[in-house]
Amino acid sequence: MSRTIEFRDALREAMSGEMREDPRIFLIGEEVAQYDGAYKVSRGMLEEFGPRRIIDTPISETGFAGLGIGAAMMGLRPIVEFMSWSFSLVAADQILNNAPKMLYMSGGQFRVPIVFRGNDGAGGQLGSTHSWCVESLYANVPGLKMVIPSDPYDAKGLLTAAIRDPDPVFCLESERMLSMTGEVPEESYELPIGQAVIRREGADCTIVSFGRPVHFCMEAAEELAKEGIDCEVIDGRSIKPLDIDTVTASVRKTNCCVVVDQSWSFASVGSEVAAEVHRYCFDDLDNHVHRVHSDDVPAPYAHNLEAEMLPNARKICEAVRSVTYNA
Amino acid sequence: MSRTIEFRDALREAMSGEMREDPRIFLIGEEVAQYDGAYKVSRGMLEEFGPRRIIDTPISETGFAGLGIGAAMMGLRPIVEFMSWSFSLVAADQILNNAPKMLYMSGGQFRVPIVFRGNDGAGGQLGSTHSWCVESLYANVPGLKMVIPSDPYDAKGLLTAAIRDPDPVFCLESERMLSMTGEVPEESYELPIGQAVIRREGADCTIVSFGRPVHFCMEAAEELAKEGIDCEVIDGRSIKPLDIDTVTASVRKTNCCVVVDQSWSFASVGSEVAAEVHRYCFDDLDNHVHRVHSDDVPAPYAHNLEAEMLPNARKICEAVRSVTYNA
Amino acid sequence: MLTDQTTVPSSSRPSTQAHANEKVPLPGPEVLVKWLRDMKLIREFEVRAMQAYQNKLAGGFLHVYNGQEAVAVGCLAALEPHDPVITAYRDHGHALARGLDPKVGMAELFGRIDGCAKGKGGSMHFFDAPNHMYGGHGIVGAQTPVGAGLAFATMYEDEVINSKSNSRVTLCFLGDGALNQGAFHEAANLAQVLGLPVIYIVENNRYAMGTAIERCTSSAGSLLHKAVAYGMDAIEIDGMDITKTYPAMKALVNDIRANPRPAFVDIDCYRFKGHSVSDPRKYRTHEEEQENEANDPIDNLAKFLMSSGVMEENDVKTMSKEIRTEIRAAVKWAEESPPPDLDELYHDVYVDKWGPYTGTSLPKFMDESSGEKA
Amino acid sequence: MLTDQTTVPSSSRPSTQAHANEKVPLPGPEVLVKWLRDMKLIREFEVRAMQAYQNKLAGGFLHVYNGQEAVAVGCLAALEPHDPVITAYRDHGHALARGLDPKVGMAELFGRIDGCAKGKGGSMHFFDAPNHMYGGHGIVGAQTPVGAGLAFATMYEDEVINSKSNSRVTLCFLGDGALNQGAFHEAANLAQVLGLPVIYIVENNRYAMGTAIERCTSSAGSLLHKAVAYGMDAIEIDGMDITKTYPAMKALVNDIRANPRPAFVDIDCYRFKGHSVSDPRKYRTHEEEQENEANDPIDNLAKFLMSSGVMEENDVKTMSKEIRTEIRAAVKWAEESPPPDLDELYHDVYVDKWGPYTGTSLPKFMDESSGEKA
Ligand SMILES: Cc1ncc(C[n+]2csc(CCOP(=O)(O)OP(=O)(O)O)c2C)c(N)n1
Ligand SMILES: Cc1ncc(C[n+]2csc(CCOP(=O)(O)OP(=O)(O)O)c2C)c(N)n1
Ligand SMILES: [Mg+2]
Ligand SMILES: [Mg+2]
Repeated sequence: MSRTIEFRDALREAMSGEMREDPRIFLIGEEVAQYDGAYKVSRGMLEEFGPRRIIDTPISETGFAGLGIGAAMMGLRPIVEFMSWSFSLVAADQILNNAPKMLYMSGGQFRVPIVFRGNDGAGGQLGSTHSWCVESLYANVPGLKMVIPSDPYDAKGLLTAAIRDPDPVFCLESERMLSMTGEVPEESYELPIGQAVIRREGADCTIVSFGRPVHFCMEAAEELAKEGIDCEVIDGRSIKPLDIDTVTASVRKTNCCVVVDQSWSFASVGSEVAAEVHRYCFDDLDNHVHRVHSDDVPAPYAHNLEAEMLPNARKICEAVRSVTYNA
Repeated sequence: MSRTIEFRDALREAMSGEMREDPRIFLIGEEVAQYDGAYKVSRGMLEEFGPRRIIDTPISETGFAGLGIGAAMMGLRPIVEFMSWSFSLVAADQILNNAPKMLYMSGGQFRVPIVFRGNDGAGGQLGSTHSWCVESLYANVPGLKMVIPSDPYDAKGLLTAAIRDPDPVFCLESERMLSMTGEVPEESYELPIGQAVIRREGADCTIVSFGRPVHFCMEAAEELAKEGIDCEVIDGRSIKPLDIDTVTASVRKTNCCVVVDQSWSFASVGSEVAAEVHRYCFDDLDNHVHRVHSDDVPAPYAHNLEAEMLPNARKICEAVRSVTYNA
Repeated sequence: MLTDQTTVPSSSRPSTQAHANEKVPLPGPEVLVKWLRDMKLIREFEVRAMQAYQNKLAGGFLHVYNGQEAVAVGCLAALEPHDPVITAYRDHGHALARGLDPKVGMAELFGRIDGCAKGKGGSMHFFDAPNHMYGGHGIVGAQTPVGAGLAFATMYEDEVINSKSNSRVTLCFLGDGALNQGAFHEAANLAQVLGLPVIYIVENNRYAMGTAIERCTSSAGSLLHKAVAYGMDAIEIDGMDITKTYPAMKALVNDIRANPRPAFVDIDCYRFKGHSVSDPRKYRTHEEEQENEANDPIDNLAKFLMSSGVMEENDVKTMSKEIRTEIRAAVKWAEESPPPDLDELYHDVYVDKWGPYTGTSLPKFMDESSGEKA
Repeated sequence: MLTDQTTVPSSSRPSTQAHANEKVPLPGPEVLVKWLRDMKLIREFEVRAMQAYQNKLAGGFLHVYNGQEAVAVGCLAALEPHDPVITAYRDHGHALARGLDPKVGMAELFGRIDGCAKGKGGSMHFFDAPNHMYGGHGIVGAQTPVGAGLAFATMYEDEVINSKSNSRVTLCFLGDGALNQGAFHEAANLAQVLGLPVIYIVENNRYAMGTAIERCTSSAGSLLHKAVAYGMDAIEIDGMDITKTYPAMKALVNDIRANPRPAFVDIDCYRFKGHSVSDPRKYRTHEEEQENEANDPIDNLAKFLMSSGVMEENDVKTMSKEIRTEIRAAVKWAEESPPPDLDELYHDVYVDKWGPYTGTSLPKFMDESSGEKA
């Protein structure tokens, strides 16, 4: 039985559902317990699971990320919430050096089944320190997996999969989507990590995106349909591992590709997708892969500047028109 | 007048030369003073400049990186040495959030003319925590510049330019090259940041690389010459800004391109170069851009595994043969 | 066997206290009146800012300083104009007390080109070079090593470059919650090892967001132990009564200026409003709030001035009116200031213009003369 | 006015000391003899490791433990077998004292498949799950939050999952230089706030690489203040005389097991060799080294055992011979162990096999049955 709930509720259902099944799972982070979460994602979890499993922390990201890693090495299954991924930089050594490498460094002796989750991307005029898109920064590192849900259904399914996964998984959420509603089954379910989904079928151009910008791609596709350009929109769902096969299969059909990545352009998820599509579809492509990113500048505060910096339907339409121009 | 000196001496000459001219410059880091530098890069500088300008620190990367940033905001010109860039992860917030964004966040009021420098890449069986190639991780971030010298001449010229630059510059050195010798002018000189150099002219295939792997590319080029494949080898010298024009001009001539990047493949400098070459040279390319990276695994300790993981002439030759196969 | 009590009596306080003060007198009446004006101006600025925020004139996060005004005004009054100041994201009070023009601050909140950071910084990132205000920092604790760097630079300029003796003292403010960020501890140790003239002022408003200090910050009875861990001088100061705040800070600043070294201040205060405008404040009782609001630093000084005959009730009223007018004008001025030109996106990324990133070409350095750079 | 002296007498030491010890007796002679054997074995292991390093049998960095053997052996003797242990990169002693077979450790140094981490970790990253040894960590201070996590897990398993009372104590070793990494301070505060049964043992060998502790670690006379800053119990222990090390540690471990909470130990020791094999040690005098070498923890225990009639000089000689033989055998065994198969590169990246990255296709998860994953 499925009903309409918010993105934040879907995240909570994934956590609570798994916690009921598995006593090894706990949630730790700033304000997750008594405050119900800075963004109310963990509302009510303290009452249900108590202070031993829903744990408020000091403002010590290195401390509690590392604590989670140690607990995971002992076989527990921590969910570590970063109020924002923007605050994970102070814990970079723990999340990039320890979590994803412990299994390797120990010759396979110590698994780190941990989930790091929190808000990623522009939250709305939060300025340069608070608007990080960490996907391109962190996805470079082997040993970690990365998922980035774009709606409530995916939020529950991907976070559930992340919690059950034996490896470290980074779950990138978006403050701007937490109140978005959608159909979500009551029972628990998993969406396989590393599998993309086709959001809209189309014959003329493949648009690949991840997380919140997927919605801008859908807008753009509607707009472009009016112009007779029929777009296929792919939601990657996972960034690492990347489901390149779904993308290349689509590009072999459309012969055109635009990748939309909310992070900065240089050495990004977008450049990875572009490079790989060219590799696998070199002879199928009518044009080089076009990319839409945030401008290569720190996030500004001013409303008009931030709006101009971020990817949007207008920019996506322009890119698709350009890539399909002489196709 | 130029003579043959070691890479480490070239780095020191750049620092000492600039420090003699500009009293605002100081060097700070672990073991840089009394110990002469963990790798003897700063040998003798304490005697010449004294303890007020050559400053030993506690093991507090966040602390002294941030100290340097504050000093730079006041108009000083700090050179901050990380014993290894592998240890910069604990300072990620300072070097990625503060240094490159202060100018922007302050609306242009506070410049941060700082240099962060140290060893980058595999040092030889140092294992997964000590073998970071940070270029792909950090180059994603706007506001910083990144240079990566591949010989003593470039080391002095690029570091000199970095010290004189008004923006934050990351200088990536290599422990494995510190003892390499080369011809270096005694007088000071600058190599422009953002300009690549052609190390070897060739007609059949463009090989682009950065830092230490440039030497593997030269080896490979010699090897391939014997097979009648004439390679053009480009040393990027800078990673950010990237001199894509020199690369594309070459590819328009050779119609083939291989990029060799010692960092991991995913969302890397290599994927950026590949994506951009496809963009600008789509109609010139006979084949998709091939990439050579370190394997997508944490750095292992065992000698044979590490050797197999890293880029080398053999892998480069294979890539060039494959990209030029039906050209 | 070991027990908490025997080891660290929970009431224990390092012997620092006693020696804190050279007796510094209060300044003359005109200065005290100015303090009252400054505090009222900060309060009024933020009351209007909150309204503007509700009306969507300002965006992002808005953290107001209500209740802590005596801290910024009292501490900064102890400085010389050229002393550097740096703080966290709850920064309007510090910037204004340091001399920022309210209309320029308001324009920043509205994201306008006339703001102190051209509208690029916002509420959390107030920077003001002319007044030696080094921000406005959004990442908890991240300003503390930077603060050490400011002090390092003052000392380096004076002693190494100009070979005179150190002349400046740096104030680095942080919240009580920031004591739990490693950055602070690295900065404190560095400052002590290098003997830097920086004073770390912990604005102890007893909460980090929704977390009461007892729940997140362990210490043996007194926060001063955090400084003793580094052999750093440390004192406690009352931050709700500026007639106590100023003399204590002034004595400390004088001492540090004369004998350059770091110091630590645990300054007691209370955050009247929520952590940010969106905070429902379920984590504390209404009684607690009322109790503390009864100890309003602005009323405290006003009462003091009236009881000591410096001001009449009417003078205070008039002052309030003037300030209301001034801030209303500031809001109007800010509203009329234009948003930044879109081209501003590509300025200040680097010293030379950078970009734009067009999706079909990499960003490049551009000449200000709008063409690409040679 | 404030002065360092008045504030924090440089000799001051928190009142922790006095109450440290429940009087724990030394164990019987056979245990003492085993300690001597364990310490000698660590010493011999590393002497041979240094030779192997010179002969290029081992690579990377090699940090030896000479002089600090009583710390690992004495502290770990105070544990139960199931108590978790974690340390930094100077880890051979801890791993061996914890029960790692020397030949398996030697194989790790040689980068062979029979090493405790299949040759993937190396000297700095000794892991040994069967003996509850959680590494071997190369980044200074990075093991301290992880250590808090181990203690958290023991408590959580016992109390939350199995609803019995806590049974385990975690030892987290760190160097004196690691006190200057923010990670330690975040971990210490967290451990205290959550009441975790973890003991932070600072192996105070007075140097961080080439930097003497006075030059990089500020503190008011005693490192114990670093713990008092968190209201954490703290004691000093002699790490050069195991007959003093063990009883003090045992008393502390018993106390922590009975009353779960964190504690801090400043354990005095000396690093006989350089920081790593490549260190010329110009930063300290030959006299200082000789003085400390005269206080060799191994000789100290040997003398004690002989003077108390437990061993004859000959027994000690015989023991040394046996150990030399054992380690020589370990070296031979390690040399004969094959290097890891190249396919090992792609195992342990994730729980499922990953890769290889061929340069012409992205890595993928592979079935152990060598085909790609469905
Ligand atoms: C590293 C980091 N983690 C978390 C946050 C989110 N955050 C912003 S303010 C705050 C509470 C800070 O409390 P305190 O230091 O006492 O300052 P106050 O708000 O009381 O002035 C938190 C958790 C942040 N900005 N940076
Ligand atoms: C974050 C970080 N910075 C620097 C280093 C390089 N480094 C390795 S050991 C060491 C000195 C550590 O001294 P101490 O903590 O006292 O341990 P000891 O070597 O004395 O056992 C340094 C600077 C590192 N490994 N990690
Ligand atoms: Mg607070
Ligand atoms: Mg040491």
